[in-house]
Amino acid sequence: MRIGVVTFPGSLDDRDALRAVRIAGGTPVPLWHGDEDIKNVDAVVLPGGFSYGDYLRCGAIARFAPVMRTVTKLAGPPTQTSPGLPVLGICNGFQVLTESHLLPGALVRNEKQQFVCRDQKLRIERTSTSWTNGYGRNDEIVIPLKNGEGGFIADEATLDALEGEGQIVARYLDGNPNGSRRDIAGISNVSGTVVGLMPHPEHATEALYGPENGGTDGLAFFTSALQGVLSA
Amino acid sequence: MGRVVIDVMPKPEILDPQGKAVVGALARLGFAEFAGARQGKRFELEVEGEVDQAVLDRAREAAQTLLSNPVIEDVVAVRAASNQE
Amino acid sequence: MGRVVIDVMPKPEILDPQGKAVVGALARLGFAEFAGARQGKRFELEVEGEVDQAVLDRAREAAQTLLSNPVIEDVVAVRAASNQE
Amino acid sequence: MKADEYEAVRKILDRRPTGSELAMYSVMWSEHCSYKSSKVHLRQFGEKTTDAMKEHLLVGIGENAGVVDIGQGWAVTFKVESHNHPSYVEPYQGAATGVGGIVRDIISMGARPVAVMDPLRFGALDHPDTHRVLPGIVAGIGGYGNCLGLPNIGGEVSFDPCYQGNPLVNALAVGTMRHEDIHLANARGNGNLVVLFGARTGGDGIGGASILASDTFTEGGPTKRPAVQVGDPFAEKVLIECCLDLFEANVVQGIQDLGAAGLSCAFSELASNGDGGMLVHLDRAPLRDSTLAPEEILMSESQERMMAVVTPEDLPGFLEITTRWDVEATVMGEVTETGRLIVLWHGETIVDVPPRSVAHDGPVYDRPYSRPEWLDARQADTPDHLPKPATDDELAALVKTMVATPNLASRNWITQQYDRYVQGNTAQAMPDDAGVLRVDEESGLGVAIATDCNQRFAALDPYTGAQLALAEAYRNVGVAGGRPLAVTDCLNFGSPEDPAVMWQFAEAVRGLADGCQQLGIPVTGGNVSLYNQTGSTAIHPTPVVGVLGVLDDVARRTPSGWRADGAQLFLLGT
Ligand SMILES: Nc1ncnc2c1ncn2[C@@H]1O[C@H](COP(=O)(O)OP(=O)(O)O)[C@@H](O)[C@H]1O
Repeated sequence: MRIGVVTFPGSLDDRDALRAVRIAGGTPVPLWHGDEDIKNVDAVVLPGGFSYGDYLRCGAIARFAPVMRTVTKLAGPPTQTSPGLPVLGICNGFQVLTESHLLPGALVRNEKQQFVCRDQKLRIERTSTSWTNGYGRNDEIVIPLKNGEGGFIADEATLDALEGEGQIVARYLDGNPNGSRRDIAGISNVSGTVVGLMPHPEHATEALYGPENGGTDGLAFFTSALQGVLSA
Repeated sequence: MGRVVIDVMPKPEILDPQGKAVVGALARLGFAEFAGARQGKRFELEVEGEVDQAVLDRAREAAQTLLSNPVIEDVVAVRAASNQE
Repeated sequence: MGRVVIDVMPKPEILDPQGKAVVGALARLGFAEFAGARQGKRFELEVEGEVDQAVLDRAREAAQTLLSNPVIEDVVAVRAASNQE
Repeated sequence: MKADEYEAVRKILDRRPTGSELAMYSVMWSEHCSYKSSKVHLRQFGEKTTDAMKEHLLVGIGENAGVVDIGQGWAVTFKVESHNHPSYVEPYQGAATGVGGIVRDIISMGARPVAVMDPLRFGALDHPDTHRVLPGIVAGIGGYGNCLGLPNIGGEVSFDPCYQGNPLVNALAVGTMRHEDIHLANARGNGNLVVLFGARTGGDGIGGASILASDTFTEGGPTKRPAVQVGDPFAEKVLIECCLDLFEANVVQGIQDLGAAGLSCAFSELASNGDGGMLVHLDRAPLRDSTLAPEEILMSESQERMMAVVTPEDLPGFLEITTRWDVEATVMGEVTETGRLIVLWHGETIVDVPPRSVAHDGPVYDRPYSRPEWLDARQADTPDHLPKPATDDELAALVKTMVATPNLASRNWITQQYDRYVQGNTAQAMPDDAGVLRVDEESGLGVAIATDCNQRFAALDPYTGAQLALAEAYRNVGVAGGRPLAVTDCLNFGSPEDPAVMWQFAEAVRGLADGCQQLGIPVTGGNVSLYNQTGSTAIHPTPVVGVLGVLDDVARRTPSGWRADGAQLFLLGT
């Protein structure tokens, strides 16, 4: 399995995501924001960081990068011939996905108006996605969270629809770090191929370098993608 | 040289954490009369020459594609900057 | 209920990385006619009753103490919101 | 610039200096750039470094940052610098640009920046000034460092009324590279090109050199100049990646960051460290503000800029990389063999000087110093007269009081605003005594770094206080599992014109140099920050010391605190 990781100007966790793919047993493929070619990868990770400085709105400028034209086209709703390219947007990548309208809602400044970095407990609520099929339903994991604009918002109808369709992938436990509506940490599209997640699974793939009590809790996001199947 | 002003505000039905923080801070500083606040963005774009309708149309297009996110924001004004501005 | 609009912009002589990012993105999207851009903030404050001079004075005070950083920003307008806004 | 300094310039040039020359000399001969008050003392760091201590030293004092060999072909560079005054004026931007500046020093050595640390000092926690500066400073360090993707692996926070009106913002950066990637700031090779790249030059940071404010600029009357600088961390992040690609492509002969004194510093240091000659066209510099006069362009401290020396054959490759990163690059001129730094402005010569005289031959002051008389009283004021807790309850109450004091309470409010995970190599950060980073993924080779200083000890006895700071940082690296290899320091003091302060400074340097000699590790670089005082009241002497150590395998690091129930506690030492 070849998993591509896009580097935008201002991406920070791109090398970490490439490393996580390698640790999971996949073939990491660096992708460049300025290329439309995504080198035949089987899945794409949009990594964390501050693409274009995030000066306008997080992810707003990255959305228009040439590589996103291809990603948006291939990741769109499933067709007869294609189930849709699996895409995982982590943190800034999640913001790029909402700005691209591949996922609903938006991410706004943390309620406390401060950047927050901490070890965050989550519950995995949807496992029928390309990125979480390796977890058990309601598994609790601890992975790092670090964001300044991580509050997920959408209007009530959208939030209800997300709940109704089972598109909530992960929720914050033990305290909402950023004011996210309904404690949402991650969501998916209807088919489960596109997932956006605020916390950082790629930073919990090696015991020594992740959260003290979490170790490698994030690894299954990447091994899930290698399964290449959606177990419902 | 002309200047276009574009105002973008969070949609009224969307929670605005920055606005909320502003109200809180205002109250702590003794500005309790301001019971609500919302925080948006103001852009100023420069063009060669005058700001005519064609320029405003283009600016509106830029406002809607790039400068605002229609999911959470409204473009509340696109206009030529007045002289005092 | 009345509404006050406050506009805050980065001082012209101060580097505005946000504006720089906006010009770059506009150019890449084909809006090359906008050769310069600056990004500031727009606040809307709500008050009970009308926006009279006293309210505007208080709003200006709030603008200068809390809503702007006088070292790098200018308060470019403090005014009652018009009806369409 | 003082009258005698002006006379010295006249003598060097054997004529009246031009406005631009005056601008260059005045900024480069400032305390900040020339170390004119501290130089005579700092020499000890070199003099007391034995050959044995240099064993691991690849680049020593005098370059942008020192470089240490950590084995297996890897090298580490690290340095701490101050940004105290700007952070007082505009806390967020001052602190942010402080991080930006030290990170550029690290890049200019050829290294990838891999972490930052931030030793901070504030006034009393309940003082209004602290409320004004602390949140902004912390947000600024976080805002800039987080956006660069540099994990923050430690630092210090300490509160003392002596810092009211003089908060200290010291920023340390660490970078790693292979031995063969080390780059130096010199302009060699007749005909090689001098390339300015990165952000455009604006009017930032010119106010610092006030001499020029009045006479030189009246005609045409330029305009308002910014009172503070605003950082653009995104531009710097792109600059980092761009530089790393340039190093990898091997298209850079020499490189220098632009910091204090801007182009004046970059031109004169590159030239004087190289073959000694350079010819540049100042009007080619891309500007953010077209009204800038040449003097201002020479002095501007605009952030996020670098200067490289490139052979003509390498230029296309160089420009290909800068274009890929969307970084503006301009050939300003070339290296010459004339021994002169010549700056042209639309064809007219506005500077013609021996570069060494600007960069290295600035004034040196051996300022008078003397032990202050009040020190005896301060030293005699021992804690013996304080009541001691007599009962268990009193002891318990005292412990509670102590853990709740600002200087001992949790630093979480601050540290949780910093990303400690980015890059995926942080094995230890807050709240551990030393930050620990993996350098080599294969072998687990890594480094441990700690910064320390107890200014209260230094206020009682600067010689011993500096040594205690060194010893504490050394121990913190040691307990984390690191073998200490090198020292960097940021010497924050009051006015050197006060003989008591100067004495504190002299003693602290002597103490640090002696301590380093005893421990057998060299000072590889650092920074001096003077004039930290309000009126005639100086801050406590604050010699912040950073120690770097190596771990052959970071898996064997030792975190602080106990992990398992039933562990036994031992007290070691005296
Ligand atoms: N306190 C200090 N201890 C050791 N070296 C110092 C100290 N202060 C300055 N230096 C060294 O002196 C040299 C000259 O500093 P320089 O690089 O010109 O300073 P800056 O980086 O602030 O422009 C540098 O190598 C620096 O590391």
